Amino acid sequence: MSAKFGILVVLIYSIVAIFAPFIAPYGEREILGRSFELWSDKYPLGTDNLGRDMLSRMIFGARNTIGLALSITILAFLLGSLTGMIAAALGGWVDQILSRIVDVLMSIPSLIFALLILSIFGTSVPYLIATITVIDATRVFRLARATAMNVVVMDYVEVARVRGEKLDWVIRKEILPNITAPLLAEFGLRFCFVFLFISALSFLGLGLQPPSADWGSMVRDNASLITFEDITPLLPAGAIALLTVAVNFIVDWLLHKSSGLKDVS
Amino acid sequence: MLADAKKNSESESSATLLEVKGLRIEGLSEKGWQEIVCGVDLKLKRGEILGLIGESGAGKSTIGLAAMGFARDGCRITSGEIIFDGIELCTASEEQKRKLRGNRISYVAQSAAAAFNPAHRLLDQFAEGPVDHKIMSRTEAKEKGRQLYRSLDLPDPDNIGERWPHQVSGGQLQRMMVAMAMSCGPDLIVFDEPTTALDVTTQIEVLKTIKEIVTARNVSAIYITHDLAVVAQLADHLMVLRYGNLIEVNSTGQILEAPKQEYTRALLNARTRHEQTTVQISDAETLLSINSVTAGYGNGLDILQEISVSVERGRTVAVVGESGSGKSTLARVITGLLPPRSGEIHFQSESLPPALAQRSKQQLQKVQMIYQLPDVALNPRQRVRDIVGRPLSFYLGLSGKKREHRIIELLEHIELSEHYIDRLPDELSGGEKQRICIARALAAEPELIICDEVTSALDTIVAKAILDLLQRLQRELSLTYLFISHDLDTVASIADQVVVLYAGRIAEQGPKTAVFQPPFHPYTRLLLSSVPEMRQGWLEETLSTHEAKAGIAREVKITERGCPFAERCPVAIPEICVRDRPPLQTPASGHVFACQHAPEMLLDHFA
Amino acid sequence: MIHILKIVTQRFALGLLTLFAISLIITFGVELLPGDLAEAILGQGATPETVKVFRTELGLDKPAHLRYLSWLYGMATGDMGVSLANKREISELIGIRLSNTIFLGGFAAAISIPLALFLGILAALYRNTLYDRVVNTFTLTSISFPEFFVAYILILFFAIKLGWFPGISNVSTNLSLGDKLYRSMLPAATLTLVVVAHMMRMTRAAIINLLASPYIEMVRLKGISPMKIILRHALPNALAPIVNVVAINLAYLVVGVVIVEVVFVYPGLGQLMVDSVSKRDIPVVQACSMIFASVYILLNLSADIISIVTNPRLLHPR
Amino acid sequence: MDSKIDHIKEQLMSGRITRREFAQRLMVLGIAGTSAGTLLTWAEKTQAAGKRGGRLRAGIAHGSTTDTLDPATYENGYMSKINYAIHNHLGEVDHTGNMAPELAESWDAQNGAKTWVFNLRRGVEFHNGKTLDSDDVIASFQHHMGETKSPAKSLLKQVKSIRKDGKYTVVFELSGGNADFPFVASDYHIAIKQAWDGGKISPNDGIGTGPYVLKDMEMGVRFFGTRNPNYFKSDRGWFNELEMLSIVDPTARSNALATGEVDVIDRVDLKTAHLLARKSGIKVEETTGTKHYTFPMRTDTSPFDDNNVRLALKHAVNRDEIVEKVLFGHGVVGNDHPIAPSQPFHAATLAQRTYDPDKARFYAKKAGGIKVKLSAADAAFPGAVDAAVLYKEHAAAAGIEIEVVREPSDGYWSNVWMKKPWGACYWGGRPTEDWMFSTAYMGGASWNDTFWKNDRFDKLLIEARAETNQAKRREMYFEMQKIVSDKGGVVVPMFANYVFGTSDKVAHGTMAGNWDLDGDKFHERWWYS
Repeated sequence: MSAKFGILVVLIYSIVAIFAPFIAPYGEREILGRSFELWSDKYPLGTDNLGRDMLSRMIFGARNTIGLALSITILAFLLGSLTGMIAAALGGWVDQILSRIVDVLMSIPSLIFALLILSIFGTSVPYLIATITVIDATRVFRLARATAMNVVVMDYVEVARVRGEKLDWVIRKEILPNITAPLLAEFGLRFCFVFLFISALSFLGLGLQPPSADWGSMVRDNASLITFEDITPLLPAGAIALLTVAVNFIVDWLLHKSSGLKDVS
Repeated sequence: MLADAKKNSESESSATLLEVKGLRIEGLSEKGWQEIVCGVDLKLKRGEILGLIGESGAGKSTIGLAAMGFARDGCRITSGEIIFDGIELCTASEEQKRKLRGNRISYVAQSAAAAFNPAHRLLDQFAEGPVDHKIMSRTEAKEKGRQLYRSLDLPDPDNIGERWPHQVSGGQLQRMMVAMAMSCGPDLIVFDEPTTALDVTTQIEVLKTIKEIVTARNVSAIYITHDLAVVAQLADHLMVLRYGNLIEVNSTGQILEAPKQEYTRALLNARTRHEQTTVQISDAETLLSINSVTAGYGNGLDILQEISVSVERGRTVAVVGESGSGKSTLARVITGLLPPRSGEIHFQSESLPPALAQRSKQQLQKVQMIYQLPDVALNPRQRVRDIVGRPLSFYLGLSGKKREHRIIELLEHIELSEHYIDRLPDELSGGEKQRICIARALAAEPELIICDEVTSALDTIVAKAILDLLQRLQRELSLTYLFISHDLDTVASIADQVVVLYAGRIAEQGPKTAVFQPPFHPYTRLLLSSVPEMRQGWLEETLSTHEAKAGIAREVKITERGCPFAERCPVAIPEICVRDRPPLQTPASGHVFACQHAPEMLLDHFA
Repeated sequence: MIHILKIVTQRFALGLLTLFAISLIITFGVELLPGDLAEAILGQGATPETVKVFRTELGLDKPAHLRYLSWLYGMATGDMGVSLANKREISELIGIRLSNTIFLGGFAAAISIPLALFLGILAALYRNTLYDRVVNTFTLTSISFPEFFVAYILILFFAIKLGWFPGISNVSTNLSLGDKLYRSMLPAATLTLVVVAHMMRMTRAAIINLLASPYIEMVRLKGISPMKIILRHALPNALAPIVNVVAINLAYLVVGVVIVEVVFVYPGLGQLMVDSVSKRDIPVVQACSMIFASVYILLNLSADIISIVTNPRLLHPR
Repeated sequence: MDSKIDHIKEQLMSGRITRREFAQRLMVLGIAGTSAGTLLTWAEKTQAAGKRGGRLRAGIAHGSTTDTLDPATYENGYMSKINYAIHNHLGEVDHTGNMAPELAESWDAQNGAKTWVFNLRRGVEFHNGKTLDSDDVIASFQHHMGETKSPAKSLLKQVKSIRKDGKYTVVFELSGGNADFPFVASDYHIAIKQAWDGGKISPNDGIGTGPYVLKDMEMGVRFFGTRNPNYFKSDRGWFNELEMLSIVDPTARSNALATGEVDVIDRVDLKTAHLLARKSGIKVEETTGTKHYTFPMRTDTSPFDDNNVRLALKHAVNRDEIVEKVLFGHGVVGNDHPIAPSQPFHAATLAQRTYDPDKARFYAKKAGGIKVKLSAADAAFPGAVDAAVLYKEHAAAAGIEIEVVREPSDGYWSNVWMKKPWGACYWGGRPTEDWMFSTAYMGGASWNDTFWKNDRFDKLLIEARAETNQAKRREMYFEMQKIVSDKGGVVVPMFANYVFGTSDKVAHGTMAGNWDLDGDKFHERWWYS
């Protein structure tokens, strides 16, 4: 049930994200009316501080935010799981070096790390993606390495090694398919942490470039209204929360599906 | 209701303790709920032992657990009655059943290593049941535990309970679990394959304990196993199960002497030793020769010490020994996974580089291996096509139609239809998985196949079929096997040459006929006498022998000097055996054994 | 015991190595940042002359590697140096902030860890029930809101509407413990909401994972009550993964609370570090990052030690 | 006569004379009867409301752990408020924008405003009991001269020498005439501190002559001071205790005020100012001053070296919308020069430039099309990024393409300002026209962020500085404003008000607009009603 709900939500979000220009009543950056207009037929969710249509911003925000979060999460998983598996499969000094590098990166507070990098290189989208990717990849590395360690000791990996298979095969065909479940579970959480990280960065003034709309920055921009009992900031925040819950429902279901059946014997 | 139950138990105290009527249980699989126990009836009187026999998937464990009113996650009891001492367990509340479990009905699991919580001391786990069921105080419970340990001849009974599960050997742990099952003084114990995972020598030790407990304390028991020979030593009645159906019920004697059903006969047959004469090849080429190899892990002890073995083309060399004797280490040395500390390995008179990474593809192709546990030897995410097809494309460069064709051919070799090509390992039975492993090894077109305990995780009937298959393949494809096993029965049926390994050293080595006939090395003798025989009374006889008393219930220990078997040896010469390396003797050509005694002396000893 | 000592020493050495690497990265990272302390402090008011004088005064005219080496020497001899910006002893500067940070982190941990364990255990016990779903959804929702947003919502309800707790927590050293707790209630609650989900999910997962193991089936067949099974049999074995996650979250409570500090005007270490980075006050940044990294390393190390100590296999080898 | 009355009115309001003195002086001037009565009632209202007592708690934006008490490093509003709490200066800007005496009782310009004589007030004591004299003043000035990191150094470059003429007189010799020198000499950096042995001040001692004595301070967190019992202004510094918290986050600031954690906050988040004002017990107030937000272009860089481009861009912005949406109405439109409407020489008759896409298109066409980048960060001014985004949209209507680049707030002043060709900038403004123009518009000035040079302008600037005839001066400044507006490199879309919130228990007189919170002197001037 909850999985169906999750899939439905993700589906709707994807449609909204893909077809944003066709769905949104107004343009992403179009300045239409006065600041903070109330909800009306003309502006279903009112306008933001610059008089842009909130609904349209939300819809385009879906596109930017999901696109950004998805690409960062995917990149982080590529980088993190690959290096994690290499560390587990090769062991020895390769493992030591990779693990120590990750240790170092993880011991630097991530916000500070991002602050440093983004201040040095500027907050263009590629650097934003690269920075968060690296930070996220360290967490993925730990998980991938730990789970891959359990797989590496399996006889079928030994079979492949004794056959004389190269590292690439061992990782791709023997290890990866067997650690997808925990990686997937982490994917769900990481995905939502990316939103949060972007919004935390925009709290420190290092988020996405304006006038592009993204939910994280939208939450930040309107957050102060919440203490005056205005629900505007709840919209983007709620959108993030709903997506997070939905994605995790799906992940939980996938996990349950892949592990649940093994219980029966 | 309660009064009724009480009356029942009084009036029928000598009669039925447990009655199961029309029990049906379903299990959840990918295809939904499916019946795994299809209407089983059973009756158990007080003091009686009932054996439940069948292969895996027969529903034995499910029935055994149902007798406790318990269904595993993903299982459900759909109909039938389970009446334990007048209490209907199917309708009883969870709380009621909880009060019975561990208290009046207890359970002994297959693997004590897995069934003891690694985080608690053994005696605490013993005491937990009686304390939680409010039968006795913690101190009383612990005292009772120590008494039981003492009466079961466990070593250091006063302190062994203070140890952690991992600090106790497998056999002792299994016995302590039997003791734990007795902690509340139950009416019924369910034994779920309690010796299956053990070495033959250890198995005797556990069987002895069970026998003592059950007979001496007049407890009823359900004994679940796939090994008829084992249960024959204990049970009064046997029930043969297959695919959740009852095949045959009868007294043990009747089943052994005059089985009525075909399937029961097959079960009996699988345990009957059949000596097979192998094809004699004259002037056989030496395929593999291992020259005084010494090996070990990290900085630890030498697990293997100066091992020399040679394998001739088309023959089967069996390496025998208990767990810890270094058999699997030998396999790892040959495959290059563990480079030896000293010594050399030649293959077809060519020296094999010690480490895997240094070996060429051709060298790797020539030696293939089949593992003990097909479950972990097959990647659960790969289909049969990929598993079997990979060596074809990797070593032989086959692809497309040719590869597909060859895979089907290999499947035919291992007696599986081509429909199996798209299956995942999870969709295969244990025997089928092992066949796929064989096909994978064959696909590489190797010269030598190392079989590492390939049958010990399988049911007897399935194991026999696998052995038959291996032998057929050897005849048809003139394969060479290095066969590693702890089961002398298996070895006897397949080997040409036998190497008996003890604590990393060769105890005896030679043609099967020479090794399995007197004069015996004392260790060989112990192993042989521990193999259960398909007749009642075997256990008592064996336990009374000299070597069993000395040899069982001990662990394999690697020693720096002397004969490692000395402390278990019934004929050990004090001081000398512990101090000096036993000399190698060759009573006949190709037959070597390491013992202080001369062959003639041993002949006398074991006469 | 010797075994553990060996691991600890080994980890300790690795930790020192990590610290060294971090100090290098941080120094040269900050060095790479455009501008320096002189420009940053003078801000809009910086002219080439004043900046030059300021730099000389600060010693920023010396090459970076020399400054790093002298810092390293000071560190090795236990001298953290003085802040470039206001010449105060860094140890004194950080001391107050660190104790504030640890106080807040400790407070949040004292609420969140027992809460996470409690919720997680219950969720494992009543898995796939309504309770499980509700707790799961709630915690997931709470972590999907940005921290500052959670903070604002808490302020709205508990400070503005109900007036139970102050909206900002300007704790100073001379407050009584009760006052301090009262004033840091909302930031601690915010942090709790942020970290509890992760720990709770891990607790639940680790316990459920173990519930399938044979020894749990064994105790069930011994007729032990479900609650005791989880507390006595599953939990001790699930401790290692749980402790690991707890350690990560504890580290977060110390290291990652910059935003909560900003929102609640809480004088913690994170704020100090962000200020110092933006002002390029390298010695302070160095000292802060050393402390953060040490916290991270020490927490991980203690998690490892707890894993060993709670695992009899490692504690009592055969 | 009127001017004399005004003068003593001011003296009363700025607290230099008491109500009794006020009445006496009225009598001296020969004012009596009804008008005297009216004036006295007025004086009553202005003054008598002052009430001693209480602890004022303020939540102030800015503030950083890296702050120091050294006057040469004051760079943010938090420190400047602390500065005014602890210290005094030679003079202070009053609510009319004029210079009023503070530690200097009076001053005189001689020699074409090249020589300035400051007479110090007698009997003023530092917090540690030492009495102020001319050595202290000289030492305090020298802290910002010569080899120094002080940003005030460039201001004091015009000072050739300082010498004392007795214990209570200090004489400044300037290199050129400057009619506004008292303003310069009262710059907030130049806090008067005690000269210790060796004739130098101890910049970090936290000791001054100001209304509050520093008791406890944690940089970037909290300032705590108690009333200076010997404060020389008997009718100033009403609060017994002063606590100022650094609350950087605007939401946290308004929360603190809303929950009663503080009584005063500065820099109210404009977005929510109207909501905050609605809360009971809270007042949101504003003062109009010299603060303005600009978009300076580097006129030495293509394409901004072309005045057509500059004019096109000046016409391409809808100032009204920016004031409405970025300042939420808390400000007035600018006319592309830095002189505020509240300043005496503001060119009120200069035509206001309006949003005119056609004109913009015309100039853009002349320039051959415009496609530029605009760098902004909220560090430049709050809402700078929004303003830039709005600008972009406005210009788009005139066919001008602006790409908004959000720069990191961190390091904005060192990496973006005066580096990138076009950016956003903040000016707190300067109390005098001369000061403002000399700082940022004179050719070669170190803060000339448009890198603009206009000979006519520079000539007028020098002349006007020494000109003492007010009418002539007005004319000159008028022309300069026109030159900047038509030819300069800066777009000045708005003058921003200082918007702050207080609890309704806090009372005050007419407020000064030179800085936030009553010229940063709220703690000295306000009281609890």
